[in-house]
Amino acid sequence: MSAAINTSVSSNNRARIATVWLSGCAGCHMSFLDQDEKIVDLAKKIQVVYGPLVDAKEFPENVEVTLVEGSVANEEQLEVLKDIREKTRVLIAFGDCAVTGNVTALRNSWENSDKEVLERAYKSPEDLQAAVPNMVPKLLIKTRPLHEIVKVDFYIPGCPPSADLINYVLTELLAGKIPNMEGKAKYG
Amino acid sequence: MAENFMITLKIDGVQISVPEGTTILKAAKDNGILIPTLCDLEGLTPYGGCRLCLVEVTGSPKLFTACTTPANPGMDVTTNSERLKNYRKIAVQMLMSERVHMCAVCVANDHCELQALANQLGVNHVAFERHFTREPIDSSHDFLVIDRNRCILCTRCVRVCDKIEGVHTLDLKKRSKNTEVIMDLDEAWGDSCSCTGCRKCAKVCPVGAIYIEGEAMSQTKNPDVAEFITARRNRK
Amino acid sequence: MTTNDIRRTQLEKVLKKHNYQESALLEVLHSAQEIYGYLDRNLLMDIAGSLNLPPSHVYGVTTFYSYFKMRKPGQHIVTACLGTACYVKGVEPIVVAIEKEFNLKRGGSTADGKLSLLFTRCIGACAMAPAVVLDDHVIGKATKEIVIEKIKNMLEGTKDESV
Amino acid sequence: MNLSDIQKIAEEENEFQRAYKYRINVCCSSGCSSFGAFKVLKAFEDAVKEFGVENICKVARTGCVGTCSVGPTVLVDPGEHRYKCVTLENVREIVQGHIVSGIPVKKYLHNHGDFFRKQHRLVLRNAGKIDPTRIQDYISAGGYFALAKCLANMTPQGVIQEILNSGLRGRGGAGFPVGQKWNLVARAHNTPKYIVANLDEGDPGVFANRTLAEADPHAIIEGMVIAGYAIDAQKGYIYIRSEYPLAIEVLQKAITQAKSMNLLGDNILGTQHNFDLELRFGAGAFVAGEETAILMSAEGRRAQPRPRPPYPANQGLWNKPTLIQNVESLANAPLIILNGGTWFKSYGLPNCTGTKCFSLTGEINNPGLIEVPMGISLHEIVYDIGGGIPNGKKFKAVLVGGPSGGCLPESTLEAQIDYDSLKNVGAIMGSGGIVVLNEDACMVDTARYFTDFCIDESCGKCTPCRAGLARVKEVFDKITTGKGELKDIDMLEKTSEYIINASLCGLGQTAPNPILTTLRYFKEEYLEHIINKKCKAGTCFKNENIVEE
Repeated sequence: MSAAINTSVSSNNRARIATVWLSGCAGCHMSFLDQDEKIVDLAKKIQVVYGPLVDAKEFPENVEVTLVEGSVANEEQLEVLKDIREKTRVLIAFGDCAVTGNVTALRNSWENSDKEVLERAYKSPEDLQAAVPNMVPKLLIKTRPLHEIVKVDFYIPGCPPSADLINYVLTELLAGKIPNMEGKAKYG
Repeated sequence: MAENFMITLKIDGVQISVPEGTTILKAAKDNGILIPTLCDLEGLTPYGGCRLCLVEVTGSPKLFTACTTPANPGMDVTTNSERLKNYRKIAVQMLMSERVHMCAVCVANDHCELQALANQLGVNHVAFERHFTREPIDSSHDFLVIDRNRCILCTRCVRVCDKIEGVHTLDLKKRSKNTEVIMDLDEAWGDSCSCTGCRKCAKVCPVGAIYIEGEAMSQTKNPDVAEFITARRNRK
Repeated sequence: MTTNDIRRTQLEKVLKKHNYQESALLEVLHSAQEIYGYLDRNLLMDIAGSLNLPPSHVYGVTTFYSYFKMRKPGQHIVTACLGTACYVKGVEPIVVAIEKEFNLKRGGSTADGKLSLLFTRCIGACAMAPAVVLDDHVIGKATKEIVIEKIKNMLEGTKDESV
Repeated sequence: MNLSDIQKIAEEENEFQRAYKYRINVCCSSGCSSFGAFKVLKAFEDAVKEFGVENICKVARTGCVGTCSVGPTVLVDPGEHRYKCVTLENVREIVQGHIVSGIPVKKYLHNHGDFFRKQHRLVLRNAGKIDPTRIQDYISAGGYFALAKCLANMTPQGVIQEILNSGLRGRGGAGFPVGQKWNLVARAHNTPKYIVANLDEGDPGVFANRTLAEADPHAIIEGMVIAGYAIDAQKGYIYIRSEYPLAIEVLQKAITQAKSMNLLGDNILGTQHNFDLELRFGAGAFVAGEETAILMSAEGRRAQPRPRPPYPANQGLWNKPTLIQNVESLANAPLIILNGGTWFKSYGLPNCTGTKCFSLTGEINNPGLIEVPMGISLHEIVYDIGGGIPNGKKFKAVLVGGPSGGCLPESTLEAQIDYDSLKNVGAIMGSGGIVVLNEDACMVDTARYFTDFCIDESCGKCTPCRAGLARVKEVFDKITTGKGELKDIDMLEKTSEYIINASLCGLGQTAPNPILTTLRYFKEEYLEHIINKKCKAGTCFKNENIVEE
């Protein structure tokens, strides 16, 4: 399977890893940081080249692994995800929102939720002047999990996924193995 | 009744003996082999609806539901082939995609049999497009609540209400994917005259569809209640 | 006696004929629908009581079978056959034409309650597909022009002598 | 009543009928009556009186003649002259010409080509010949002789043996040997035993059973009483669709007549055998035709199938041993008893004996009800009996076996009609529906239509059928609205395989057949929809079909 990570392409023998934050609460990123001392070992094998944790403006080329947190809720995210997919070898749906849509997809039960959600967020009965700002990206009719938009190589469910599970998956992949998820991952 | 008449069969290569009339599911369970199921519950009439307990029987091209098929002498049963595992994964995915199953925001999170099964089988995503139903939540009852968006139509509640409590408040309406659990003449639960408020439906619900307001799930869930009451009733 | 009492007496006869047996539920529902036109909640409660069945069971059975109606249908009913032969022979355009012409939706009735548009899965008149039923009268080899004209005649109460 | 009484009735009736030189049979089955057959019948009666020929000409109401597309059809004997599309206006002309002057009125005669030549009418032996509302007609045609023979000269086991010898297989679709089924119920220990005759012909596009009931109800009743004798059952039910009012009326009348002549009820024909018969009505649920669902429905419950075992032969109606048999199978029984199993075997194939009724519809020149020997090829049915495709169009596919049958292309037309051959090409015998499609049909849309049907008709009990078919439908919605992707084909195949293997009952187990056969034989059409976003037939990609999410 293509999911095994190839570390040889990177300069310092460390895998080029990116993390991305779409429609989600950043809880998965928190859990990533929550690996405690294990992150030190991991850091020896990876180099985080893009994400909320580092200061990079553009998504770079030739990324080995991208952990994508959150679902695809608007047109901007749709473009971002497609771009990431092109530049990444192994794309991981990171957490329940990315895997299932989770909380962010609950609006899908309502027709016209793409409009109503924004109105609910920006308009209020108290302030009649309030309006949906026009720089907000257009919401998609439905919020989608990643695999409905692009090919996803690996899934780490959980809200958030436990730090141990994140560590396990990354460690296995870095060792060129395919993680066995039976009985390990947990939705919710 | 020849209830002590024992028969011998093979399950996953292990020779086991069980009393005649035992289902494959029970025979396996009593010998430490757990076959996944969502609709079956000891103490209730077997249903055969969820299709998770399908097993292979050597010599037949067909698959059999372990919960309804009696163990026969000399049977050679396989419960965990790659094909069956794959089918179970598909079944779980179909159930999860059919209605709104978002574990993180579900009252039954961590106490849900569907969630547990998905985890156990390694269903790490749902390949089918998810369906977002929008049935209103009925919380008209004093303390019982039903959220049909989480219902997997296992009918455990219907059967426990009929067979154990004996009032048959619950049943199903309509058919196909429009099937829903109803109270009396499709009334709001609070308006149901026949419901005794016995809570058994909430206790046996494998998911978060029926629950008790203000009560911790850990306290509510008790699927053994059906077996327990049946055993007490049969006490001489 | 009011009409309702007369109907109830008729229903009682049916119940008696079936010995108030639980298993006769479908037959009783058929008769009740014939007598009352449709099955409302009070009627279902009554039947449940008479046959000593749980109301939820009666409701579940009634809604399982598509033949039973729980809403008052229009005065006249157009039933389009959606069987394979009728589908192949093009019943769909006829249905669309009826919807447009009489301003109603499939499964519903016109605002004045005069006409309902319902469906059935095959009436077995496949050799004359497509088939549309006006009240009890089957139109075989139907076209949208013929059907719409016949519906209009039916609504105006003029008897169609050509059949 | 006993055998000699029956013979006496038959003789009297035959003599009565011989008194007439002509017999005008007006087909009054559902098909023809929708074109006003009952009014035509009345017109013939009036016309015969008007011309003063009522003494030499008998006007009779009959069941289906077979050529349903040219109704109302009228058959004048002797000579089997068939008139088509008879209207009130030309009734007098026909009577005057054919009866009064003795010259058939050529311009109204139906040129049916080879429609009847390759048929063998065993089950439909009386269809269109006798008045289904007169038991004397049936008896004069040899009816109830088989029952009398059973009761007088055969043991129950002897009856079963004869059926076994005939090799008759169930006509409801699955093709289980009828004799074996009878044996299973006969050997079951529990009592009482029941018989349920399946007349819940829910397949859209099929009307063979209805026509049989409308044309020859007593054949079904006689078959049931014989089966009752063989398996020691004293009570039977005919489960019939409520959408068949005419068949219900005819059957009800037949039951009353049979009761009044002691052919049903206690001490039938003066013997110890008792058998009572009741009708049970379906209410618009396709799944109720399934073996275990029909039992639920007959008990007045939701028609949800249950897993087998236990099999109905041991635990059926009210958990008692029950024989569930399609009416066509039952109508074969009297013939087999009367003529012997060996005679029956002379029809059809060695491993698949007898004949099968099909309703032949769709884009074909001679639609109607046909009965053909097993082993005939689809080609013969479509081109010889059916007369090919009308309006110079090309043949595209034939749907065999109802909504869960298969869509077969030209290359499979040499396949012969028998349970195994049909299975090999991806179809099933089903309840006997053959629908012909011409070049204008879109196969993707056809598969979508059938999936839609099965979704609506799924009982909702088991996951694969309820949830699985709905997922499949979404894929079809994608493909037919231009959003299809290549991976969807793989998804259709895998999901179909799962639904077939994991579903509880026959509905789910066969529902994906149209999908798999269209994928097998018409894959290029799927690819065209997905890659080129084109539908040659022009059925898909229409605005009204697009389901905007």
